[in-house]
Amino acid sequence: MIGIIKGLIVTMKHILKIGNRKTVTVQYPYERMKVAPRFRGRHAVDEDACIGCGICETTCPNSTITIVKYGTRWFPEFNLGMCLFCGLCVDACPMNALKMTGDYELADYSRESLIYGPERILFKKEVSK
Amino acid sequence: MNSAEELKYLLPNSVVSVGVQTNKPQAVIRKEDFLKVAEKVKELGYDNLSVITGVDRVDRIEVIYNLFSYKKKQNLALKVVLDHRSPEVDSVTSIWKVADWLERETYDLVGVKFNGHPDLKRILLPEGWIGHPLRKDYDMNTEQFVTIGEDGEDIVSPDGSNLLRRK
Amino acid sequence: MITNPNAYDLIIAILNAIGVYNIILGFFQDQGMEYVLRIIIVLVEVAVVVVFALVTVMFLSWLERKMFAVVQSRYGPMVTGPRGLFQPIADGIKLLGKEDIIPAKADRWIFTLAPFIVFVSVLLVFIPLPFGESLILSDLRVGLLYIIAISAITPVSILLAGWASNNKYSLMGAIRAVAQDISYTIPLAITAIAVVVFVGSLSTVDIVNAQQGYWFGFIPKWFIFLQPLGFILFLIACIAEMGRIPFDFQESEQELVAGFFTEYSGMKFAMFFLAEYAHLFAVSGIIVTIFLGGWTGPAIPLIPIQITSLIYFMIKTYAVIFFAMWLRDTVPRVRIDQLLHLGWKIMIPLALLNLLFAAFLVTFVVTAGVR
Amino acid sequence: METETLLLNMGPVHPSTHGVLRFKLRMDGEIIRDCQIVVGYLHRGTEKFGEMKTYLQFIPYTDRLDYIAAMPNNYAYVKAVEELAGIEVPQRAEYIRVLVMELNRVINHLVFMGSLLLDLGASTMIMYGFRERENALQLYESLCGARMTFNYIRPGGVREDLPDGFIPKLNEFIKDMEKRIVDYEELVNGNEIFLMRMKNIGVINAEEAINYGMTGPSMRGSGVDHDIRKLEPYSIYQDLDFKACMRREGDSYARYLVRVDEIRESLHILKQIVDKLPKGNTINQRYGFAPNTGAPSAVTSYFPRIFTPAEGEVYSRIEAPKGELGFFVASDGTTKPYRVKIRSPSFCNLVALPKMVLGLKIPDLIAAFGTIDIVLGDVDR
Repeated sequence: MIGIIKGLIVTMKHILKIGNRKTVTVQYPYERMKVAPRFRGRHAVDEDACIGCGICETTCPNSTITIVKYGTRWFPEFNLGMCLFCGLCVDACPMNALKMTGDYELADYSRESLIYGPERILFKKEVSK
Repeated sequence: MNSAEELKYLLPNSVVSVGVQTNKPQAVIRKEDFLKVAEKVKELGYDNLSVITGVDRVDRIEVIYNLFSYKKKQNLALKVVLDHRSPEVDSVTSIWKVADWLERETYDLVGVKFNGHPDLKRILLPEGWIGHPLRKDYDMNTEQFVTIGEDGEDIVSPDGSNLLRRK
Repeated sequence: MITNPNAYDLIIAILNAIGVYNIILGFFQDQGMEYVLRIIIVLVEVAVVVVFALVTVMFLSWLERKMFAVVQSRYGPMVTGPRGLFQPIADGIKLLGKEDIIPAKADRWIFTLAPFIVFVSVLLVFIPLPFGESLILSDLRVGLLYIIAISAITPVSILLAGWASNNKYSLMGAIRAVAQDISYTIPLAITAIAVVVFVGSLSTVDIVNAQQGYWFGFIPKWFIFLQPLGFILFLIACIAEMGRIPFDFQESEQELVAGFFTEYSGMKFAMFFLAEYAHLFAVSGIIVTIFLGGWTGPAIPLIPIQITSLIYFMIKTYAVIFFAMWLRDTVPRVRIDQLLHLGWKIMIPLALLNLLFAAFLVTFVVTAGVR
Repeated sequence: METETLLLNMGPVHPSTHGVLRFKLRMDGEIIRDCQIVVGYLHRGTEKFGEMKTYLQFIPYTDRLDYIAAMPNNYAYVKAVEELAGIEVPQRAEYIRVLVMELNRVINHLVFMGSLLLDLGASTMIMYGFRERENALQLYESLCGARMTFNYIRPGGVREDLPDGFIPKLNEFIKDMEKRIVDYEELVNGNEIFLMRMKNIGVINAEEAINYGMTGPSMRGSGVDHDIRKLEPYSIYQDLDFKACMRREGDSYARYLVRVDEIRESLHILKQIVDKLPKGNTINQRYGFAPNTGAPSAVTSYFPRIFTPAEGEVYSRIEAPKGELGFFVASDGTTKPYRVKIRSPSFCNLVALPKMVLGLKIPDLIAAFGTIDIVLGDVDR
């Protein structure tokens, strides 16, 4: 009986929010948590730095990356449906052109739309003067 | 004298050779004497069977038993070399109970037959799976489909014709 | 014999006060159909109770989720309506839209019938429940006996549901529910009898009336003070009767998937759901009536007693419901055999002892004081 | 009286089998007469992947074995590779590794407590466990960018150094956890219903526990005082002060208490690491760049693409939160392992379950099963 009463007191403390027992969840999607700077989400490729060497392609454990022609140059294309988000491609990139953004809402309606071609992942680094 | 050499000293006829498995002593055992050696090893105090690994070396199949003694705090690895066409070795289920599942797993994935195992059937893959995946000659390109039969047991078929079939 | 006023009398009194009763009565008397008026009034009462029960059920399901959320440092439903208050309605609409599946090997008739029997049997408990001064559908002279008898229907319908589903989990849930109910109705009845010994009547209104007034001017004459052991036993038996954690064997999600309603979906599932919360309210009301003074409380001037008594009753009932939910948030489930052990070997002897104690009190101590 | 037994199929889809596990039970009323466990519904062929991927590429796959506590999986594999190739690891990297692994032990045991209580019908504890777990996961997120599948430990060190503000946040977490454990104990440990459900349920004695291959906290609940961190100290465990938590009873309650104690021990270890954390490289110079500065996603590890350890075999094991986690790696001198064998604690601990539950009831099966603490990803691989 005493044990149950002790437990009841603990839950009552939470009902009354005594001590550090506040509500911790957030109202997603109205509220969002801040992701860490190192978060491994969707990939992004620095348009100027990427040389299309294909090292990321060979490093990828799950055949996520293929090198495709975009305009006049070659860039990686990511099939995020197969991606492990392991970050090995980022480690391997010799030009530091590849990075992973904090974009994590990647759900989509078809497998085809999970293939992120260069048009969706390229970015230009802002040059600070 | 490490534990493998001690075993060699005790059973000179059954232990083929003594070596190391990186940093653990290892003894290669004649497969005919394996059960006898296992019993002796248990007597010596190796009460924990960590893992049974089957390795397909193309021309032969090696089964490696990693043992540990909680009493002596010593490691010992036993290795048996088996024929590639019909790999058979005595089961050690009667000595270490955990061998039950470990042997079933080795049977399932590598195809080693353990004589005297009480219930030697596939464990991770469904009954009726064709081939043993961790063999080097396993055909990775053949697709196999698994469906659930009337009695709840798995049915494996090489084509997908019985998928999503309803009565 | 003088019967206590009930809701029928109240409606007539209200109509009289407005001054329309005689006109209406005259109209019906001219036609020679006085009984039609009686039927209409009764139907109005029934409609009010059914609507009340449904609204209560919705509110309770919201409250339960919200309680759960608060205890677990969450928000709970927030989107539908103010603080998620309309969530139960959204859930109801969703359940209405679900496919109504009847398993191929189920017993179709019994499978369909069972949820309705459960719901009706729970609603029937509302009949002798005094919500306030003269706010009672019918003051049965055997009210308490009637409540215990009616609540014995629920396990039967659960057994029907479990058996008709033709599912092993459902069957096990149903068998557990019956075993549990049989073993807990006995201490429930015996502790209730202990109160009846004091009152000398089975009528719920008489029980409430007996609890009016104060000892020494400040302790209300509630039976909880005369019968503390009886109250605890009754409370435990009631929670078991309701089938809530720690005694929710009929469902016991982690063991039997969903117990007797594993196979139910759509509106039939909703019926079980409704019945569960209506039962929670009804049983809490009974606890309040028997042990916590029912609708009694200090009178407030200028406000009619019917309204104050209703408010007191609701406050007390929701306090009991709050306790049941609070307990659910805290404790794990007992094992079925441990529960039966508790019921037969501990609670029944204690209940009998409590009855003996009550009889002793009535005979030698408070004969004059309470009656 | 002669009664007919009932074949009850529990799972693969059932609320309390922690995933897709199947029990084939032969029941006499509510009493279990025979229990067969069917596994393999989540088999993904991880060992085959090991043969097909390079040494580096296989690390992300190890994350997916025991996804509740992935860091020890990472480490166990990397340790095997390091032993095989004889790679030196800088001290700071070792400290960081032990830090993340002990943090993961706390997480694992929090999830264990939560899911065990949920199995017993008390649904509040899991939310409390997940609330604290969230703080730890955010630490991981800031450390390596992922919350569960870390891919953080590399042969020769770790992927990145600790980010700014990691240690203060960790200290906060440790302080918070120490207070929260008191809450948990008050909520759960003394609860009479909980005791009724746990005591003398699923008893297994020390000798049987060893013979059935149980390891980790499940074994230590049976009075075996063996912890691989003590028996064969790896990494920096010989420098740390901790004890192997042990209980003698061998029942479900003992197994539960061992884990609660282990949370405390792990917090104790974490505090020591925070005090002792040395400065220096986080990766062996041969396998990494000098740290980049500035950019948040600066990469500090660069593993050579042509990595060929000498021919050989190694079996290396560590004390994962669930028990002995071992990797057998055989190399044939190419860039890919010749054979990877995973000795997963969940798989081996599960062997003893039928032995524990014979003659008990379904609720006891749930309770005993909950205290063995398995993850199906780890069982089926």
